[in-house]
Amino acid sequence: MTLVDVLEALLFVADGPVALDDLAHACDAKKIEVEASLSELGSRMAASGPLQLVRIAGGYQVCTKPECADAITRFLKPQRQRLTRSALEVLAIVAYRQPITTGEIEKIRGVQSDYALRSLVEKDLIYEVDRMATPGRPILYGTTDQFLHIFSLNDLDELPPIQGEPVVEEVGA
Amino acid sequence: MTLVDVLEALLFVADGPVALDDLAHACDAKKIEVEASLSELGSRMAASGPLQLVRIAGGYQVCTKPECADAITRFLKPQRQRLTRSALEVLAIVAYRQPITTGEIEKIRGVQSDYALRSLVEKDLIYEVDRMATPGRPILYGTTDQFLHIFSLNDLDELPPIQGEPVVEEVGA
Amino acid sequence: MSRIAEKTSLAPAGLATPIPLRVESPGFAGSLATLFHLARDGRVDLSGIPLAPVCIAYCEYIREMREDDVDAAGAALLALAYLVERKAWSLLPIADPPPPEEIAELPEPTAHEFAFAVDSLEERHRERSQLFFRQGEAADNYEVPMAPGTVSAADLAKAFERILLRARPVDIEPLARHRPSLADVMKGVLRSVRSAGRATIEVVLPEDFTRLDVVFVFLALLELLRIGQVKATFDEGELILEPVS
Repeated sequence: MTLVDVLEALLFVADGPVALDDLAHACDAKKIEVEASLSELGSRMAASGPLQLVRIAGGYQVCTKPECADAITRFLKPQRQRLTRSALEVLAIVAYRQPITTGEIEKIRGVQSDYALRSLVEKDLIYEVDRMATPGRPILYGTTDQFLHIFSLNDLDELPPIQGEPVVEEVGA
Repeated sequence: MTLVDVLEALLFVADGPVALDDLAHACDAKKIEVEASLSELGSRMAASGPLQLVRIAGGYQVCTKPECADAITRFLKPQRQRLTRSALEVLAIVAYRQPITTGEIEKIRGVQSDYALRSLVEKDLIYEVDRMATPGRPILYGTTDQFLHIFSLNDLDELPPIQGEPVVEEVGA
Repeated sequence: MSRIAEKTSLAPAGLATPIPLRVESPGFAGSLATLFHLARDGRVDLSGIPLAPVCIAYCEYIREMREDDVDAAGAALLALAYLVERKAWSLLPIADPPPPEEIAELPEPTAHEFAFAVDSLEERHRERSQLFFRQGEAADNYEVPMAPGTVSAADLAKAFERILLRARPVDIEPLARHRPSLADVMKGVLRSVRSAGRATIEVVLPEDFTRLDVVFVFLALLELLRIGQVKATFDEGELILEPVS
Protein backbone atom coordinates (compact mmCIF):
# COMPACT_ATOMS: atom_id res chain seq x y z
CA MET A 1 0.00 0.00 0.00
CA THR A 2 1.72 3.20 -1.14
CA LEU A 3 0.94 6.65 0.24
CA VAL A 4 -0.92 7.37 -3.01
CA ASP A 5 -3.13 4.31 -2.39
CA VAL A 6 -3.83 5.26 1.21
CA LEU A 7 -4.79 8.78 0.15
CA GLU A 8 -7.15 7.38 -2.47
CA ALA A 9 -8.76 5.20 0.23
CA LEU A 10 -9.16 8.18 2.59
CA LEU A 11 -10.71 10.37 -0.08
CA PHE A 12 -13.04 7.48 -0.93
CA VAL A 13 -14.42 7.20 2.60
CA ALA A 14 -14.54 10.97 3.27
CA ASP A 15 -17.93 12.64 3.21
CA GLY A 16 -16.69 15.96 1.87
CA PRO A 17 -13.56 17.90 0.93
CA VAL A 18 -10.62 16.93 3.14
CA ALA A 19 -8.01 19.45 4.24
CA LEU A 20 -4.34 18.67 3.62
CA ASP A 21 -3.69 18.72 7.37
CA ASP A 22 -6.27 16.02 8.04
CA LEU A 23 -4.86 13.82 5.28
CA ALA A 24 -1.32 14.22 6.57
CA HIS A 25 -2.44 13.38 10.09
CA ALA A 26 -4.35 10.26 9.05
CA CYS A 27 -1.43 9.03 6.91
CA ASP A 28 1.09 9.97 9.55
CA ALA A 29 3.11 11.65 6.79
CA LYS A 30 4.59 15.07 6.09
CA LYS A 31 2.39 17.57 4.29
CA ILE A 32 4.91 17.96 1.48
CA GLU A 33 4.88 14.19 0.87
CA VAL A 34 1.10 14.13 0.93
CA GLU A 35 0.96 17.00 -1.55
CA ALA A 36 3.32 15.20 -3.94
CA SER A 37 1.29 11.98 -3.65
CA LEU A 38 -1.97 13.86 -4.20
CA SER A 39 -0.55 15.34 -7.35
CA GLU A 40 0.44 11.85 -8.49
CA LEU A 41 -3.02 10.52 -7.63
CA GLY A 42 -4.59 13.40 -9.57
CA SER A 43 -2.56 12.65 -12.70
CA ARG A 44 -3.25 8.94 -12.41
CA MET A 45 -6.99 9.52 -12.15
CA ALA A 46 -6.96 12.06 -14.97
CA ALA A 47 -5.16 9.57 -17.23
CA SER A 48 -7.66 6.73 -16.86
CA GLY A 49 -10.83 5.64 -15.13
CA PRO A 50 -14.05 7.53 -14.44
CA LEU A 51 -12.92 9.48 -11.36
CA GLN A 52 -10.96 12.67 -10.86
CA LEU A 53 -9.35 14.53 -7.99
CA VAL A 54 -10.53 18.11 -7.47
CA ARG A 55 -9.61 20.94 -5.11
CA ILE A 56 -12.87 22.28 -3.83
CA ALA A 57 -14.19 24.24 -0.84
CA GLY A 58 -10.79 24.32 0.81
CA GLY A 59 -9.93 20.64 0.49
CA TYR A 60 -9.39 17.68 -1.77
CA GLN A 61 -12.22 15.47 -2.97
CA VAL A 62 -12.77 12.76 -5.54
CA CYS A 63 -15.68 13.02 -7.96
CA THR A 64 -16.76 11.48 -11.25
CA LYS A 65 -15.68 12.82 -14.64
CA PRO A 66 -18.35 14.71 -16.61
CA GLU A 67 -18.44 11.93 -19.24
CA CYS A 68 -20.32 9.65 -16.81
CA ALA A 69 -22.99 12.24 -16.04
CA ASP A 70 -25.68 10.66 -18.22
CA ALA A 71 -25.48 7.19 -16.67
CA ILE A 72 -25.27 8.60 -13.15
CA THR A 73 -28.26 10.84 -13.75
CA ARG A 74 -30.26 7.81 -14.95
CA PHE A 75 -29.09 5.94 -11.87
CA LEU A 76 -29.52 8.50 -9.11
CA LYS A 77 -32.44 10.39 -10.63
CA PRO A 78 -31.11 13.38 -8.74
CA GLN A 79 -33.47 16.19 -8.03
CA ARG A 80 -31.05 18.98 -8.63
CA GLN A 81 -32.48 22.21 -7.45
CA ARG A 82 -31.71 24.73 -10.10
CA LEU A 83 -31.06 28.23 -8.92
CA THR A 84 -33.23 30.93 -10.44
CA ARG A 85 -31.56 33.88 -12.10
CA SER A 86 -32.69 36.19 -9.30
CA ALA A 87 -31.36 33.82 -6.62
CA LEU A 88 -28.07 33.69 -8.52
CA GLU A 89 -27.95 37.47 -8.68
CA VAL A 90 -28.48 37.78 -4.92
CA LEU A 91 -25.92 35.04 -4.37
CA ALA A 92 -23.36 36.83 -6.55
CA ILE A 93 -23.90 40.10 -4.70
CA VAL A 94 -23.47 38.36 -1.33
CA ALA A 95 -20.39 36.53 -2.61
CA TYR A 96 -18.62 39.68 -3.83
CA ARG A 97 -19.76 42.12 -1.16
CA GLN A 98 -19.90 39.94 1.96
CA PRO A 99 -20.66 40.59 4.71
CA ILE A 100 -23.71 42.47 3.44
CA THR A 101 -27.18 43.30 4.75
CA THR A 102 -30.55 42.76 3.09
CA GLY A 103 -30.90 46.53 2.77
CA GLU A 104 -27.62 46.91 0.92
CA ILE A 105 -28.52 44.06 -1.44
CA GLU A 106 -31.91 45.62 -2.18
CA LYS A 107 -30.27 48.97 -2.86
CA ILE A 108 -28.03 47.35 -5.48
CA ARG A 109 -30.80 45.29 -7.07
CA GLY A 110 -33.59 47.82 -6.75
CA VAL A 111 -36.02 45.05 -5.77
CA GLN A 112 -37.06 43.27 -2.60
CA SER A 113 -34.75 40.33 -1.98
CA ASP A 114 -35.79 38.73 1.29
CA TYR A 115 -37.45 35.74 -0.34
CA ALA A 116 -34.34 34.95 -2.38
CA LEU A 117 -32.16 35.41 0.71
CA ARG A 118 -34.31 33.06 2.75
CA SER A 119 -34.22 30.37 0.08
CA LEU A 120 -30.43 30.69 -0.16
CA VAL A 121 -30.13 30.27 3.61
CA GLU A 122 -32.33 27.15 3.40
CA LYS A 123 -30.12 25.75 0.65
CA ASP A 124 -27.15 26.33 2.97
CA LEU A 125 -25.49 28.59 0.39
CA ILE A 126 -25.38 31.70 2.58
CA TYR A 127 -25.57 32.16 6.32
CA GLU A 128 -25.90 34.80 8.98
CA VAL A 129 -22.30 35.83 9.59
CA ASP A 130 -23.07 38.45 12.16
CA ARG A 131 -25.36 41.34 12.91
CA MET A 132 -24.54 45.00 12.44
CA ALA A 133 -24.28 47.16 15.52
CA THR A 134 -26.83 49.64 14.18
CA PRO A 135 -30.50 50.12 15.10
CA GLY A 136 -32.52 47.04 14.21
CA ARG A 137 -29.30 45.03 14.23
CA PRO A 138 -29.59 43.98 10.56
CA ILE A 139 -28.24 40.56 9.63
CA LEU A 140 -24.98 40.41 7.70
CA TYR A 141 -24.85 37.57 5.19
CA GLY A 142 -21.86 35.64 3.89
CA THR A 143 -21.38 32.56 1.74
CA THR A 144 -20.91 29.02 3.08
CA ASP A 145 -18.56 26.18 2.13
CA GLN A 146 -21.53 24.63 0.35
CA PHE A 147 -21.56 27.70 -1.88
CA LEU A 148 -17.93 27.05 -2.83
CA HIS A 149 -18.79 23.42 -3.40
CA ILE A 150 -21.68 23.86 -5.80
CA PHE A 151 -19.65 26.27 -7.92
CA SER A 152 -16.49 24.15 -7.86
CA LEU A 153 -14.54 26.88 -6.11
CA ASN A 154 -11.66 26.21 -3.76
CA ASP A 155 -11.92 29.56 -2.01
CA LEU A 156 -13.46 33.00 -2.52
CA ASP A 157 -10.34 34.23 -4.35
CA GLU A 158 -11.35 31.95 -7.21
CA LEU A 159 -14.59 33.84 -7.86
CA PRO A 160 -14.81 34.97 -11.49
CA PRO A 161 -13.94 38.67 -11.74
CA ILE A 162 -16.71 41.24 -11.83
CA GLN A 163 -16.41 43.22 -15.04
CA GLY A 164 -13.71 45.79 -14.65
CA GLU A 165 -12.96 44.95 -11.09
CA PRO A 166 -9.42 43.59 -11.55
CA VAL A 167 -8.36 46.84 -13.24
CA VAL A 168 -9.94 48.83 -10.45
CA GLU A 169 -7.93 46.92 -7.90
CA GLU A 170 -4.71 47.64 -9.74
CA VAL A 171 -5.52 51.33 -9.75
CA GLY A 172 -6.27 51.29 -6.07
CA ALA A 173 -3.07 49.44 -5.22
CA MET B 1 -15.59 5.75 -21.23
CA THR B 2 -15.89 1.96 -21.22
CA LEU B 3 -18.69 0.04 -19.52
CA VAL B 4 -16.22 -0.90 -16.78
CA ASP B 5 -15.51 2.80 -16.15
CA VAL B 6 -19.18 3.72 -16.04
CA LEU B 7 -19.84 0.91 -13.55
CA GLU B 8 -16.99 2.13 -11.36
CA ALA B 9 -18.51 5.63 -11.42
CA LEU B 10 -21.97 4.31 -10.49
CA LEU B 11 -20.65 2.23 -7.62
CA PHE B 12 -18.64 5.24 -6.47
CA VAL B 13 -21.68 7.50 -6.13
CA ALA B 14 -24.04 4.80 -4.79
CA ASP B 15 -24.88 4.96 -1.10
CA GLY B 16 -25.13 1.18 -0.61
CA PRO B 17 -25.00 -2.13 -2.45
CA VAL B 18 -26.43 -1.85 -5.97
CA ALA B 19 -28.43 -4.65 -7.60
CA LEU B 20 -27.33 -5.96 -10.99
CA ASP B 21 -30.67 -4.90 -12.50
CA ASP B 22 -30.20 -1.29 -11.42
CA LEU B 23 -26.68 -1.19 -12.82
CA ALA B 24 -27.82 -2.66 -16.13
CA HIS B 25 -30.64 -0.13 -16.36
CA ALA B 26 -28.40 2.85 -15.61
CA CYS B 27 -25.79 1.70 -18.14
CA ASP B 28 -28.43 0.80 -20.69
CA ALA B 29 -26.65 -2.53 -21.15
CA LYS B 30 -27.49 -6.24 -20.96
CA LYS B 31 -27.11 -7.92 -17.58
CA ILE B 32 -24.67 -10.45 -18.99
CA GLU B 33 -22.43 -7.62 -20.26
CA VAL B 34 -22.65 -5.83 -16.95
CA GLU B 35 -21.70 -9.01 -15.10
CA ALA B 36 -18.67 -9.51 -17.31
CA SER B 37 -17.62 -5.90 -16.82
CA LEU B 38 -18.12 -6.13 -13.06
CA SER B 39 -15.88 -9.16 -12.99
CA GLU B 40 -13.26 -7.22 -14.97
CA LEU B 41 -13.62 -4.26 -12.58
CA GLY B 42 -13.24 -6.62 -9.61
CA SER B 43 -10.00 -8.11 -10.94
CA ARG B 44 -8.66 -4.69 -11.84
CA MET B 45 -9.33 -3.36 -8.35
CA ALA B 46 -7.94 -6.50 -6.71
CA ALA B 47 -4.73 -6.18 -8.72
CA SER B 48 -3.90 -2.61 -7.72
CA GLY B 49 -5.13 0.36 -5.75
CA PRO B 50 -6.75 0.56 -2.32
CA LEU B 51 -10.32 -0.32 -3.34
CA GLN B 52 -12.10 -3.61 -3.89
CA LEU B 53 -15.40 -4.75 -5.33
CA VAL B 54 -17.51 -6.88 -3.00
CA ARG B 55 -20.83 -8.69 -3.37
CA ILE B 56 -22.83 -7.83 -0.33
CA ALA B 57 -26.48 -7.75 0.72
CA GLY B 58 -27.70 -8.78 -2.71
CA GLY B 59 -25.72 -6.20 -4.62
CA TYR B 60 -22.33 -4.88 -5.59
CA GLN B 61 -20.40 -2.33 -3.61
CA VAL B 62 -16.96 -0.81 -3.62
CA CYS B 63 -15.05 -0.57 -0.36
CA THR B 64 -11.48 -0.09 0.76
CA LYS B 65 -9.05 -2.95 1.20
CA PRO B 66 -8.34 -3.94 4.82
CA GLU B 67 -4.71 -2.88 4.49
CA CYS B 68 -5.81 0.77 4.73
CA ALA B 69 -7.73 0.15 7.95
CA ASP B 70 -5.30 1.94 10.25
CA ALA B 71 -5.23 5.17 8.31
CA ILE B 72 -9.00 5.09 7.77
CA THR B 73 -9.73 4.46 11.42
CA ARG B 74 -7.44 7.37 12.36
CA PHE B 75 -9.19 9.49 9.77
CA LEU B 76 -12.85 8.61 10.35
CA LYS B 77 -12.78 8.78 14.11
CA PRO B 78 -12.47 12.52 14.49
CA GLN B 79 -14.59 13.04 11.39
CA ARG B 80 -17.49 11.05 12.76
CA GLN B 81 -17.54 13.20 15.82
CA ARG B 82 -17.59 16.35 13.77
CA LEU B 83 -21.07 17.79 13.61
CA THR B 84 -22.42 19.30 10.45
CA ARG B 85 -23.68 22.83 10.52
CA SER B 86 -27.30 21.71 10.30
CA ALA B 87 -26.82 19.12 13.07
CA LEU B 88 -25.32 21.83 15.27
CA GLU B 89 -28.26 24.08 14.55
CA VAL B 90 -30.76 21.38 15.53
CA LEU B 91 -28.70 20.58 18.61
CA ALA B 92 -28.72 24.22 19.69
CA ILE B 93 -32.49 24.43 19.27
CA VAL B 94 -33.00 21.26 21.32
CA ALA B 95 -30.60 22.51 23.99
CA TYR B 96 -32.36 25.83 24.49
CA ARG B 97 -35.96 24.75 23.97
CA GLN B 98 -36.04 21.25 25.44
CA PRO B 99 -38.23 19.29 25.65
CA ILE B 100 -39.16 19.95 22.02
CA THR B 101 -40.82 17.97 19.21
CA THR B 102 -39.58 17.45 15.64
CA GLY B 103 -42.46 19.60 14.41
CA GLU B 104 -41.50 22.54 16.63
CA ILE B 105 -37.86 22.29 15.52
CA GLU B 106 -38.88 22.25 11.88
CA LYS B 107 -41.09 25.27 12.45
CA ILE B 108 -38.11 27.20 13.85
CA ARG B 109 -35.67 26.09 11.15
CA GLY B 110 -38.08 26.09 8.23
CA VAL B 111 -36.55 22.85 6.92
CA GLN B 112 -37.00 19.14 7.50
CA SER B 113 -34.85 18.07 10.41
CA ASP B 114 -35.48 14.37 10.98
CA TYR B 115 -32.17 13.26 9.49
CA ALA B 116 -30.23 15.62 11.75
CA LEU B 117 -32.30 14.51 14.76
CA ARG B 118 -31.66 10.85 14.03
CA SER B 119 -27.93 11.42 13.67
CA LEU B 120 -27.88 13.34 16.97
CA VAL B 121 -29.71 10.49 18.72
CA GLU B 122 -27.18 8.04 17.24
CA LYS B 123 -24.33 10.19 18.51
CA ASP B 124 -26.00 10.09 21.93
CA LEU B 125 -26.25 13.89 22.09
CA ILE B 126 -30.03 14.01 22.37
CA TYR B 127 -32.60 11.46 23.51
CA GLU B 128 -36.28 10.80 23.66
CA VAL B 129 -37.27 12.44 26.95
CA ASP B 130 -40.97 11.71 26.69
CA ARG B 131 -43.91 11.81 24.34
CA MET B 132 -46.52 14.52 24.17
CA ALA B 133 -50.05 13.63 25.15
CA THR B 134 -51.42 14.91 21.84
CA PRO B 135 -52.59 12.96 18.79
CA GLY B 136 -49.70 11.09 17.20
CA ARG B 137 -47.87 11.30 20.54
CA PRO B 138 -44.88 13.18 19.06
CA ILE B 139 -41.48 12.52 20.62
CA LEU B 140 -40.05 15.19 22.90
CA TYR B 141 -36.28 15.51 22.64
CA GLY B 142 -33.80 16.68 25.24
CA THR B 143 -30.02 16.77 25.51
CA THR B 144 -27.94 14.02 27.13
CA ASP B 145 -25.03 14.09 29.57
CA GLN B 146 -22.86 13.29 26.57
CA PHE B 147 -23.98 16.64 25.11
CA LEU B 148 -22.79 18.46 28.24
CA HIS B 149 -19.59 16.46 28.06
CA ILE B 150 -18.59 17.28 24.51
CA PHE B 151 -19.37 20.95 24.96
CA SER B 152 -17.60 21.07 28.32
CA LEU B 153 -20.69 22.19 30.15
CA ASN B 154 -21.35 21.36 33.74
CA ASP B 155 -25.11 21.69 33.43
CA LEU B 156 -27.63 23.31 31.13
CA ASP B 157 -27.51 26.58 33.08
CA GLU B 158 -24.05 27.07 31.67
CA LEU B 159 -25.32 27.32 28.11
CA PRO B 160 -24.30 30.67 26.62
CA PRO B 161 -27.25 33.09 26.61
CA ILE B 162 -29.12 33.54 23.36
CA GLN B 163 -29.12 37.18 22.29
CA GLY B 164 -31.97 38.90 24.05
CA GLU B 165 -33.10 35.80 25.88
CA PRO B 166 -32.10 36.75 29.43
CA VAL B 167 -34.31 39.81 29.21
CA VAL B 168 -37.23 37.67 28.09
CA GLU B 169 -36.73 35.41 31.07
CA GLU B 170 -36.72 38.31 33.48
CA VAL B 171 -39.95 39.58 32.03
CA GLY B 172 -41.49 36.16 32.33
CA ALA B 173 -40.31 35.71 35.91
CA MET C 1 -13.20 54.50 -25.18
CA SER C 2 -16.56 54.39 -23.54
CA ARG C 3 -19.52 52.39 -24.54
CA ILE C 4 -23.00 51.89 -23.27
CA ALA C 5 -23.74 48.63 -21.57
CA GLU C 6 -26.86 46.61 -22.34
CA LYS C 7 -29.83 48.80 -21.74
CA THR C 8 -31.98 45.89 -20.69
CA SER C 9 -29.91 45.60 -17.55
CA LEU C 10 -31.20 48.89 -16.24
CA ALA C 11 -32.43 48.76 -12.69
CA PRO C 12 -36.22 48.76 -12.34
CA ALA C 13 -37.92 52.06 -12.98
CA GLY C 14 -38.68 54.37 -10.13
CA LEU C 15 -35.26 54.14 -8.57
CA ALA C 16 -32.61 56.75 -9.05
CA THR C 17 -29.80 54.65 -10.39
CA PRO C 18 -27.07 55.89 -12.69
CA ILE C 19 -27.17 54.74 -16.27
CA PRO C 20 -25.23 51.54 -16.96
CA LEU C 21 -22.32 53.32 -18.55
CA ARG C 22 -19.18 51.30 -18.87
CA VAL C 23 -15.85 53.12 -18.93
CA GLU C 24 -12.85 51.55 -20.60
CA SER C 25 -9.61 53.50 -20.45
CA PRO C 26 -5.99 52.67 -19.68
CA GLY C 27 -6.46 53.85 -16.11
CA PHE C 28 -9.80 52.27 -15.34
CA ALA C 29 -12.33 49.78 -16.67
CA GLY C 30 -15.70 49.44 -15.04
CA SER C 31 -19.03 51.15 -14.55
CA LEU C 32 -19.53 54.85 -14.09
CA ALA C 33 -20.94 54.16 -10.62
CA THR C 34 -17.81 52.27 -9.60
CA LEU C 35 -15.60 55.04 -11.02
CA PHE C 36 -17.58 57.54 -9.00
CA HIS C 37 -17.12 55.59 -5.79
CA LEU C 38 -13.39 55.15 -6.38
CA ALA C 39 -12.97 58.84 -7.14
CA ARG C 40 -14.83 59.80 -4.00
CA ASP C 41 -12.63 57.50 -1.92
CA GLY C 42 -9.49 58.82 -3.64
CA ARG C 43 -8.62 55.36 -4.93
CA VAL C 44 -8.28 56.29 -8.59
CA ASP C 45 -6.09 58.82 -10.42
CA LEU C 46 -8.59 60.74 -12.56
CA SER C 47 -5.83 62.49 -14.52
CA GLY C 48 -5.27 59.23 -16.39
CA ILE C 49 -8.92 58.88 -17.39
CA PRO C 50 -10.24 60.95 -20.28
CA LEU C 51 -13.71 62.10 -19.29
CA ALA C 52 -14.73 63.58 -22.65
CA PRO C 53 -15.63 60.18 -24.19
CA VAL C 54 -17.62 59.39 -21.07
CA CYS C 55 -19.61 62.58 -21.48
CA ILE C 56 -20.18 61.88 -25.19
CA ALA C 57 -21.38 58.35 -24.44
CA TYR C 58 -23.65 59.77 -21.80
CA CYS C 59 -25.22 62.24 -24.24
CA GLU C 60 -25.72 59.45 -26.78
CA TYR C 61 -27.44 57.41 -24.16
CA ILE C 62 -29.79 60.24 -23.24
CA ARG C 63 -30.62 60.78 -26.91
CA GLU C 64 -31.39 57.10 -27.47
CA MET C 65 -33.39 56.78 -24.31
CA ARG C 66 -37.02 56.21 -25.37
CA GLU C 67 -38.72 56.92 -22.09
CA ASP C 68 -37.83 60.03 -20.24
CA ASP C 69 -36.23 58.86 -17.05
CA VAL C 70 -35.25 62.09 -15.42
CA ASP C 71 -34.15 60.38 -12.24
CA ALA C 72 -31.65 58.12 -14.00
CA ALA C 73 -30.40 60.94 -16.19
CA GLY C 74 -30.03 63.23 -13.20
CA ALA C 75 -28.17 60.67 -11.14
CA ALA C 76 -25.66 60.08 -13.89
CA LEU C 77 -25.27 63.80 -14.60
CA LEU C 78 -24.51 64.36 -10.93
CA ALA C 79 -21.82 61.68 -11.03
CA LEU C 80 -20.33 63.09 -14.21
CA ALA C 81 -20.27 66.64 -12.86
CA TYR C 82 -18.63 65.38 -9.71
CA LEU C 83 -15.94 63.55 -11.67
CA VAL C 84 -15.24 66.58 -13.89
CA GLU C 85 -14.91 68.82 -10.86
CA ARG C 86 -12.60 66.39 -9.06
CA LYS C 87 -10.46 66.00 -12.14
CA ALA C 88 -10.31 69.76 -12.68
CA TRP C 89 -9.04 70.29 -9.14
CA SER C 90 -6.51 67.51 -9.52
CA LEU C 91 -5.06 69.16 -12.65
CA LEU C 92 -4.51 72.50 -10.92
CA PRO C 93 -1.04 73.04 -9.47
CA ILE C 94 -2.21 73.32 -5.86
CA ALA C 95 -1.22 71.05 -3.05
CA ASP C 96 -4.57 70.71 -1.30
CA PRO C 97 -7.71 70.88 -3.43
CA PRO C 98 -10.79 71.83 -1.43
CA PRO C 99 -12.77 68.87 -0.08
CA PRO C 100 -15.64 67.86 -2.37
CA GLU C 101 -19.17 68.76 -1.51
CA GLU C 102 -20.97 65.90 0.09
CA ILE C 103 -23.50 64.61 -2.40
CA ALA C 104 -26.73 63.59 -0.77
CA GLU C 105 -27.61 60.71 -3.03
CA LEU C 106 -24.67 58.68 -4.27
CA PRO C 107 -25.06 56.51 -7.28
CA GLU C 108 -24.75 52.92 -6.08
CA PRO C 109 -23.28 50.12 -8.13
CA THR C 110 -26.23 48.39 -9.74
CA ALA C 111 -27.06 44.76 -10.25
CA HIS C 112 -26.03 44.87 -13.90
CA GLU C 113 -22.44 45.10 -12.80
CA PHE C 114 -22.81 41.60 -11.44
CA ALA C 115 -24.32 40.27 -14.67
CA PHE C 116 -21.00 38.90 -15.89
CA ALA C 117 -20.33 37.27 -12.52
CA VAL C 118 -23.84 35.80 -12.47
CA ASP C 119 -23.30 34.40 -15.97
CA SER C 120 -20.02 32.79 -15.08
CA LEU C 121 -21.43 31.41 -11.82
CA GLU C 122 -24.35 29.95 -13.76
CA GLU C 123 -21.91 28.34 -16.18
CA ARG C 124 -19.81 26.96 -13.33
CA HIS C 125 -22.94 25.58 -11.69
CA ARG C 126 -23.94 23.87 -14.95
CA GLU C 127 -20.48 22.31 -15.29
CA ARG C 128 -20.48 21.33 -11.65
CA SER C 129 -23.82 19.53 -12.07
CA GLN C 130 -22.00 17.06 -14.34
CA LEU C 131 -19.80 16.00 -11.43
CA PHE C 132 -20.96 13.62 -8.76
CA PHE C 133 -19.51 13.12 -5.31
CA ARG C 134 -20.00 10.26 -2.94
CA GLN C 135 -23.08 10.95 -0.91
CA GLY C 136 -22.61 12.13 2.64
CA GLU C 137 -24.81 9.47 4.16
CA ALA C 138 -22.83 6.71 2.45
CA ALA C 139 -19.67 7.88 4.12
CA ASP C 140 -21.48 8.27 7.42
CA ASN C 141 -22.25 4.56 7.45
CA TYR C 142 -18.84 3.58 6.18
CA GLU C 143 -17.20 0.68 7.94
CA VAL C 144 -13.76 -0.61 7.30
CA PRO C 145 -14.36 -3.94 5.52
CA MET C 146 -13.39 -7.36 6.82
CA ALA C 147 -10.27 -8.88 5.31
CA PRO C 148 -11.01 -10.96 2.25
CA GLY C 149 -10.36 -14.68 2.55
CA THR C 150 -11.51 -14.84 6.17
CA VAL C 151 -13.62 -17.69 7.40
CA SER C 152 -17.38 -17.54 7.10
CA ALA C 153 -19.70 -16.68 9.96
CA ALA C 154 -20.87 -20.33 10.06
CA ASP C 155 -17.27 -21.55 10.47
CA LEU C 156 -16.75 -19.15 13.35
CA ALA C 157 -19.99 -20.25 14.99
CA LYS C 158 -18.87 -23.89 14.82
CA ALA C 159 -15.49 -23.04 16.33
CA PHE C 160 -17.27 -21.09 19.05
CA GLU C 161 -19.51 -24.05 19.90
CA ARG C 162 -16.57 -26.45 20.02
CA ILE C 163 -14.51 -24.30 22.34
CA LEU C 164 -17.54 -23.61 24.51
CA LEU C 165 -17.89 -27.36 25.16
CA ARG C 166 -14.38 -27.41 26.60
CA ALA C 167 -14.98 -24.47 28.92
CA ARG C 168 -15.20 -24.88 32.66
CA PRO C 169 -18.87 -24.58 33.53
CA VAL C 170 -19.37 -21.89 36.16
CA ASP C 171 -22.72 -20.58 37.30
CA ILE C 172 -23.31 -17.08 36.06
CA GLU C 173 -23.47 -14.70 38.99
CA PRO C 174 -26.09 -12.03 38.35
CA LEU C 175 -23.91 -9.29 39.82
CA ALA C 176 -20.58 -10.71 38.91
CA ARG C 177 -17.25 -9.20 39.82
CA HIS C 178 -15.99 -6.40 37.66
CA ARG C 179 -15.21 -7.56 34.14
CA PRO C 180 -12.78 -5.93 31.78
CA SER C 181 -14.36 -3.89 29.00
CA LEU C 182 -14.58 -5.29 25.49
CA ALA C 183 -11.90 -2.81 24.43
CA ASP C 184 -9.56 -4.24 27.11
CA VAL C 185 -10.25 -7.83 26.02
CA MET C 186 -9.63 -6.79 22.38
CA LYS C 187 -6.28 -5.31 23.38
CA GLY C 188 -5.38 -8.55 25.21
CA VAL C 189 -6.35 -10.76 22.28
CA LEU C 190 -4.48 -8.57 19.82
CA ARG C 191 -1.37 -8.62 22.04
CA SER C 192 -1.45 -12.44 22.27
CA VAL C 193 -1.98 -12.89 18.52
CA ARG C 194 0.76 -10.41 17.68
CA SER C 195 3.29 -11.99 20.00
CA ALA C 196 2.44 -15.52 18.82
CA GLY C 197 2.42 -14.47 15.14
CA ARG C 198 0.15 -17.39 14.33
CA ALA C 199 -2.03 -18.76 17.07
CA THR C 200 -4.93 -21.06 17.83
CA ILE C 201 -7.87 -19.81 19.85
CA GLU C 202 -6.45 -21.43 23.02
CA VAL C 203 -3.51 -19.05 22.98
CA VAL C 204 -5.76 -16.04 23.43
CA LEU C 205 -7.93 -17.65 26.12
CA PRO C 206 -6.90 -17.60 29.76
CA GLU C 207 -5.83 -20.86 31.39
CA ASP C 208 -8.74 -22.86 32.82
CA PHE C 209 -11.19 -20.66 30.97
CA THR C 210 -14.87 -20.36 31.77
CA ARG C 211 -17.79 -20.13 29.37
CA LEU C 212 -17.99 -16.40 30.09
CA ASP C 213 -14.31 -16.05 29.10
CA VAL C 214 -15.10 -17.75 25.79
CA VAL C 215 -17.99 -15.40 25.11
CA PHE C 216 -15.85 -12.33 25.87
CA VAL C 217 -12.90 -13.49 23.80
CA PHE C 218 -15.12 -14.36 20.85
CA LEU C 219 -16.82 -10.99 20.96
CA ALA C 220 -13.42 -9.33 21.00
CA LEU C 221 -12.25 -11.56 18.18
CA LEU C 222 -15.27 -10.74 16.01
CA GLU C 223 -14.66 -7.05 16.51
CA LEU C 224 -10.97 -7.44 15.65
CA LEU C 225 -11.89 -9.36 12.49
CA ARG C 226 -14.39 -6.70 11.56
CA ILE C 227 -11.95 -3.84 11.90
CA GLY C 228 -9.32 -5.82 10.03
CA GLN C 229 -6.76 -6.17 12.81
CA VAL C 230 -6.80 -9.98 12.91
CA LYS C 231 -7.14 -12.54 10.13
CA ALA C 232 -8.77 -15.93 10.76
CA THR C 233 -8.29 -19.12 8.72
CA PHE C 234 -8.99 -22.82 9.19
CA ASP C 235 -6.17 -25.34 9.21
CA GLU C 236 -7.29 -28.97 9.47
CA GLY C 237 -10.48 -27.91 11.25
CA GLU C 238 -8.54 -25.72 13.69
CA LEU C 239 -9.24 -21.97 13.87
CA ILE C 240 -5.97 -20.11 13.24
CA LEU C 241 -5.53 -16.42 14.09
CA GLU C 242 -2.92 -14.16 12.56
CA PRO C 243 -2.26 -10.45 13.04
CA VAL C 244 -2.81 -8.25 9.99
CA SER C 245 0.41 -6.38 9.38
